[in-house]
Amino acid sequence: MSVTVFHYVFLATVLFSIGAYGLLSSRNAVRMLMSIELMLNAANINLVAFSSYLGNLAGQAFAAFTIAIAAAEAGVGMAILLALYRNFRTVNLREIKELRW
Amino acid sequence: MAEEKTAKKEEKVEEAQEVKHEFLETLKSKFGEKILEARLRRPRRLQLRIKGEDLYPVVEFLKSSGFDHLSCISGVDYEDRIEAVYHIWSYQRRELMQINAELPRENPEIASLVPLYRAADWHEREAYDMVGIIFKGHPNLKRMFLPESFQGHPLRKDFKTEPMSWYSEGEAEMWETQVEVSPPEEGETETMVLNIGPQHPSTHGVCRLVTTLSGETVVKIEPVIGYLHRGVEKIAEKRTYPQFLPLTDRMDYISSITNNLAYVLAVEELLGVKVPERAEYLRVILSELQRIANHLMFIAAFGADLGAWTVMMYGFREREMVLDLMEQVSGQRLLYNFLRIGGLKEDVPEGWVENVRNFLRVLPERLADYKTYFFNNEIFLKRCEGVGVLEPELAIELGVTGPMLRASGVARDVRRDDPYSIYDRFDFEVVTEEAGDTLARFKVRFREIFESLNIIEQAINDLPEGEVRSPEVPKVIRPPKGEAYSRIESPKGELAYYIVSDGKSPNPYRVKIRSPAFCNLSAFPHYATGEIIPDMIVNFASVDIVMGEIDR
Amino acid sequence: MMLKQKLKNLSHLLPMSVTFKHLFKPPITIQYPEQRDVMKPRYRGRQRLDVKKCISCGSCARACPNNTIEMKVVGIEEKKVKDRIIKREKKHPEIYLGRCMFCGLCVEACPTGALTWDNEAIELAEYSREELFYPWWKLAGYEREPEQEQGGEAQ
Amino acid sequence: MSVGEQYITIALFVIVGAIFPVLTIFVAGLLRKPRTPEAQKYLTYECSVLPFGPAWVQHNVEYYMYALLFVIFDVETVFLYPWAMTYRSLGLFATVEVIIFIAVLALGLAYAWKKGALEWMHGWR
Amino acid sequence: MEVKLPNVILTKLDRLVFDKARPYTMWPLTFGLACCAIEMMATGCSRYDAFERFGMLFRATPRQADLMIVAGTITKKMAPNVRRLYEQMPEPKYVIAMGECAICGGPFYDSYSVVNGADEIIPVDVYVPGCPPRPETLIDAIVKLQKKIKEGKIKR
Amino acid sequence: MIDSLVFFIISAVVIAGAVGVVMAERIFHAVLALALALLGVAAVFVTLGAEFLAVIQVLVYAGGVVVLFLFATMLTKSDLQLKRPPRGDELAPVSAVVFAIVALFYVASSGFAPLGERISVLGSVSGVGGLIFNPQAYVIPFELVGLLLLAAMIGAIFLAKKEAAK
Amino acid sequence: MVSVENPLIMSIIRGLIGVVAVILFLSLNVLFLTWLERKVIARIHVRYGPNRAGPYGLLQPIADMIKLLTKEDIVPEKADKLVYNLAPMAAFLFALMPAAAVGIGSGLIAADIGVGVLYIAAVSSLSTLAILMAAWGSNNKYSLLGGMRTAAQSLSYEIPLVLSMIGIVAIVGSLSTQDIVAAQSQTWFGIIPKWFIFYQPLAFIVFFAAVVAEMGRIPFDLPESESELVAGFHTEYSGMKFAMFMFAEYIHFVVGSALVVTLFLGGWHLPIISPFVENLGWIKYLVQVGIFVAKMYVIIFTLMWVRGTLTRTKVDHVLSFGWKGLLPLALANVVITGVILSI
Ligand code: SF4
Ligand code: SF4
Ligand code: SF4
Repeated sequence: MSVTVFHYVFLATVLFSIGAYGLLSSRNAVRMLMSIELMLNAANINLVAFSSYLGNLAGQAFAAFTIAIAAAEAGVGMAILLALYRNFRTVNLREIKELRW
Repeated sequence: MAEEKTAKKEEKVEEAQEVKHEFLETLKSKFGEKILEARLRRPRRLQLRIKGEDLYPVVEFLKSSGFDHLSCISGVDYEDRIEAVYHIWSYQRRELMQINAELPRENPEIASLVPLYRAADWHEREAYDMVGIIFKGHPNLKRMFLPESFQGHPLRKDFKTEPMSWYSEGEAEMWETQVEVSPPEEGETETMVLNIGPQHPSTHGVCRLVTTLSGETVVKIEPVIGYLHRGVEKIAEKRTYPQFLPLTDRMDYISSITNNLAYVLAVEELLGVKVPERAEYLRVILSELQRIANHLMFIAAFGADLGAWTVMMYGFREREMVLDLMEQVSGQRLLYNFLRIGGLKEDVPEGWVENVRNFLRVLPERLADYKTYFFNNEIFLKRCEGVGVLEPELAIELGVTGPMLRASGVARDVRRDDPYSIYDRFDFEVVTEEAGDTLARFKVRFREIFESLNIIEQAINDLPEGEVRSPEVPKVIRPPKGEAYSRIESPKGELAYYIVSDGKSPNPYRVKIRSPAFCNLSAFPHYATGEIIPDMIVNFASVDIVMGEIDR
Repeated sequence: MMLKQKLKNLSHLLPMSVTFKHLFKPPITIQYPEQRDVMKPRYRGRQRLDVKKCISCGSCARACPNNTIEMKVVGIEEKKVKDRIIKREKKHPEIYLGRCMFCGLCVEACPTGALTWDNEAIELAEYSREELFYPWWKLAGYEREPEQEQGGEAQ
Repeated sequence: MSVGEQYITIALFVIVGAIFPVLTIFVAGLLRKPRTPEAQKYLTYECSVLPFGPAWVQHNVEYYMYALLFVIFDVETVFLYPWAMTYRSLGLFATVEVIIFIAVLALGLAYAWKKGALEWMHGWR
Repeated sequence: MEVKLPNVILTKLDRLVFDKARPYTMWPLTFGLACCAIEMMATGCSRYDAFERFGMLFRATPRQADLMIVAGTITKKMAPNVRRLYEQMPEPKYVIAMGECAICGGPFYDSYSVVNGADEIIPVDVYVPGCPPRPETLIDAIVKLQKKIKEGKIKR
Repeated sequence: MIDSLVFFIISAVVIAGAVGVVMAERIFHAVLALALALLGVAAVFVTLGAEFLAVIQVLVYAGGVVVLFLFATMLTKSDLQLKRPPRGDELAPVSAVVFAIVALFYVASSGFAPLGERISVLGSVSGVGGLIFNPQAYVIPFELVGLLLLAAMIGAIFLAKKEAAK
Repeated sequence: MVSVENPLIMSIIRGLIGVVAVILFLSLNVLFLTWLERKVIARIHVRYGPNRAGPYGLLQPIADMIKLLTKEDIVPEKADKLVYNLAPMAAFLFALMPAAAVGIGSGLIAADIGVGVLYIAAVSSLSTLAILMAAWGSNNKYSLLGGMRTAAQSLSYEIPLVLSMIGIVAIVGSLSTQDIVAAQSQTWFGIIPKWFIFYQPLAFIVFFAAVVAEMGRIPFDLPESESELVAGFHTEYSGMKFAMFMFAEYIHFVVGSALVVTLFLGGWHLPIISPFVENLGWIKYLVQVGIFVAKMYVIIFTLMWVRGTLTRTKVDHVLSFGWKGLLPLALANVVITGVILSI
């Protein structure tokens, strides 16, 4: 048995589902952001796997862009989170929802 | 500019000799019956005796007429009454006012002076702790050295101490000091209470600083002291006058000669003994050597706090030279016990003066290295410049003395303002810096080393031959009834011993030590808040504290 | 900007030169257990007792601020004073070094110079508190306690 | 084998690097004598006083600012490496691109500088 | 991680190897109480260089220290803290009582707030008389402590 | 054979990390699990020959973003406020979902050919560089990334700045 | 000897040899360094330094190791046990990994991967993680403050460090440390070496400062800011776990100096000598390693000397120096290099 692109896609899917589950199930905003990172990573695995599979580096270039964007997303996300925490003294999004929205 | 000022003051003093009585007269006429007694004890020492309840208006008047430096507050328990004794110095008049306020023993309550002098804060807490005087209106009247749960006030005459104080398990709990942590304030960031000390590399002993941090910014500092409270003032009452002398060494153990000197001067004042010339000169030489040793130690410890162990090593190396000189004279390296009431223990050994001359030659060469090292060191300068600025007005109000005060640009030096021993014969500069920051405090001490060298040189050149111990001193020392307050300029600031003799026993009735570091430390929280932890550490180092003297 | 940075770095070199200079200086360390500093003549290392000179007066014990000295009765001494033989206890000081603060008041108080300082005694550390007790014979430099009656007759 | 030979070594480094400390700490555990129980041994060290107050408290945002700037500039740096490797084949055009890229981020740095995000504490109050 | 070698082997190993190495790396705790601490610092500085020569490095935290030099007066207020520091040091640990205050309270033996000796609260291995002890005397104590460790006389 | 072994080990690490992110009781542990997952993904990239991406992954993600998360955790005290409920009841749905997906893909997998021969993987740094900086390819996205980073920086500083103004 | 032919097993064996060699090299150097550091500092202090354990105190590090090995290991009861125990291991792992891609002679490298220096930068940035873990896991105020500071510091200096290497990478056109050293083998007139310190002086200054900060040594020794935060992030660690942190710190020291030598000081090349030994077989390797180690120790000595001299900086100065001083310099260096090379 050798490793095929299927394996990678499969891994990516599992990763994505776990991320999705985390995003939906958790109340903690930090954990939600982390779940998003997991999902982005799953996407990256796919990109790179197909890039290798198709012998085209474009996938890798895009993965690099994704990483850059993910980093920016995490940075801004955290900043928003800190702002929320400052105002509501909690990072529990449900609580925050009840409080103001 | 500074010289002009002092020259003017010189004149003023001349006047003061005449006017002084006048001031007491004004007091008498103003307060009339309230003044029980007003007299001139000796030049520059005024004494008032009043009832406790009249204190506040009298002191208020004193402050408005120029008595601006609250030197010391002591409580004395005279079995039938308790006296709160205030020593207030006037920088302008250059006179010391001693106020004995009589209080009933059952209910020793007196008005707090904190609204007038912020320096009174810690002094009053100490008096409360030790003698049990209750200061009404004090913002934070807690025990200073002992734990809150301690029973009794040690310096009351009826406080019994065990002959040997064994330590029992139950006691541990009582002496364990708790600190209430204030709940985090609502705000951008919560505060965190960080405990620095008593065991911490940069607390120079066993001082404890309870710091409240917001992030890394210090928002509040609460020094907790008393971890080295050895009850010396109580012990003094159990020792004879000469026997207490070695214990004064153990107060400010970095410059023990100055403590000896202050104590000995006070006893000599009580006895009315005149010290031989040679002994006076040697005392000056020794205490200036001691000042050098102290400042070298300060530089060394300061370096260590900044992470420069090399400086510490060099500082100690240079200090060893002083210690060698001291050891040749006294036979000990740190705690000399060399001064005696009425002179010195013995004359200096042969060749010692030559050694001192040699030292005077070598040290400046070594100090040149220090100069290169410190004043070209960007990192060092950056860390100290503008950090912990202490304004001169605040400094005076907080009772800060010594190099710390001079670093804020106030040229006050007991050696010059209120000369003791024979300091009026020497020509030296009172070193000041304008900035008032940590760097200025460092510089003042650094430059004072050179001034001390200068004084030693003058003293050595004039050193007369002769006796070193006065023959007038009786074998058993039993001074007549009276009080004495001897102020000297220790390397850390104004050091004073207040001794009460009852005229009967060979033991002092009460010894109170006004330690400079105690007051300087009380000023520390006022100028160190609002800066970050590393700044606080250098600020703290620049106070130059010695716990033995603070906790006593 | 660049130039300023460079200049900053240059000024740092001066302190560096100070330490570099020291790097080649011979160490000033006295390697104690092997080498030994010359002791100052006045150094107060440990008390030494000259039994011959001691007149049992107890001044030393009285002068001590720490209550460190105890007078030990070592025998009865007979003395001729004006044709009368006075018997009196012969006492020598014993010092608990663990509580002595080496202040020197005892030596100063001794009228005959029996008690002096041994400026060479610096190896004083012990494994237990008891060993720090110096009975008179140890102070006098004897190996062990001499026979009782010897104390008086010796002179 | 898709993994380059060099990466086997790296993998071995990871494995050995993870095992080595575990092993030494384990051996150290073997060599230790049984300890005597002392009541306060496991207390948190607080300069010798009884520990009080929680340590896990909220800190200042300054730290976050540094981490944020770090991430942003990290990404930037990472994009500069491919350029450094390939500028020969790409020529001046790529260099201009990169300079524009750097300029854009330098703008960000200047903004952060001006806003005091680079100050430790003092710029914030 | 709870596997333990039998004590017999450990003791043998101790005597064979560790007791040879330990005397040279007693790291003292940065811990000064009073006057004696100044002399302790002087002992560590260039003139005597006692600590570095003997392989001793001052550590600020008790977790990394092996040796506690009780240098100074232990007041009753400080006593619980000294005890705690001692307990927070990992074993094996040694204690030197430096100066008469640490031996028995010293000049303050009859004070209301001074503990009469460090051995009332913690076990002490070597006592150094002096007030303060000369650096040589402290070095002597260190040498004697080394001897004691080498001979395996410390049971703790 | 070895190939798949390596792949499965790495996948196990990644998935373990991912599960840790979702399931860990303490947020701090979750962040550490995230670091593990991200490092695993870096290893995945290595097996795919994308070593440049792997390095970026480590540098930006594991070294940067994770630290960002750690700081955020410490700064918001989220750890002490929001512990997860006990795990038992949550593990079940997750494993159900995972198994469902596994089964789904096993069925769907037959359509993919083996990964087969690939392009030369070495030199991927210059390869990616060649693409990014090539005016015919992704120059515009590249500059856009620059702008995006600038925007992110300004936005985040602005958000944090408001706090200080208070 | 089942299948020596199997390339996989061969490469595993080769890899293992590499790992063991690197660990040995590092351990020896670390042990020696701890001794040397104490000696050098002692001489600056005009004293002797350790001289009781073995001749000249050379056995001192070994005695220290043995002691730490048998020390009790205390886990504070309030600590986050998992994180607390993992942190020293992580610290060691992340300190060891960069060493894989540093060569000490031509071909004498454990893993000559294509992304060489970038890999080193990436992996060493992970040690921030270990520090934060230790800080958090100890649940101690000093650790936490110390760890946050350390993390902020190493983050801040990571960027200038990585940026300052770009110039060299652009000149060489490769990320491999082997290629970088090879590019510095030439000389002008046979004596002046073509080292990158002459091509990229600005980068050298930035890199050197950044590397010192990453190593956490004076004047940037916030991690060990003894006079403020007791012992920083490893306040609560004792015994072998503490030893791991120390080990990691000294590995950083060695690897950092080796990196400076590799990138800017011509690695194992020395004018005049190097060409002669080219054909001497295995002696060549000895000489190369000798040259490399000698250069490394020059750097190490300089750093010790600096440590013996300077005071500690304040955390805000450290950070603003990184962001306002080094970062703009590094960016400028990239632009200048880019322009010069492209024209
Ligand atoms: S030296 Fe002082 S303390 Fe010691 S026995 Fe003599 S008088 Fe007592
Ligand atoms: S030693 Fe001196 S003072 Fe003491 S009893 Fe003998 S003679 Fe008297
Ligand atoms: S023994 Fe003497 S020197 Fe030491 S602390 Fe006590 S009083 Fe001070």
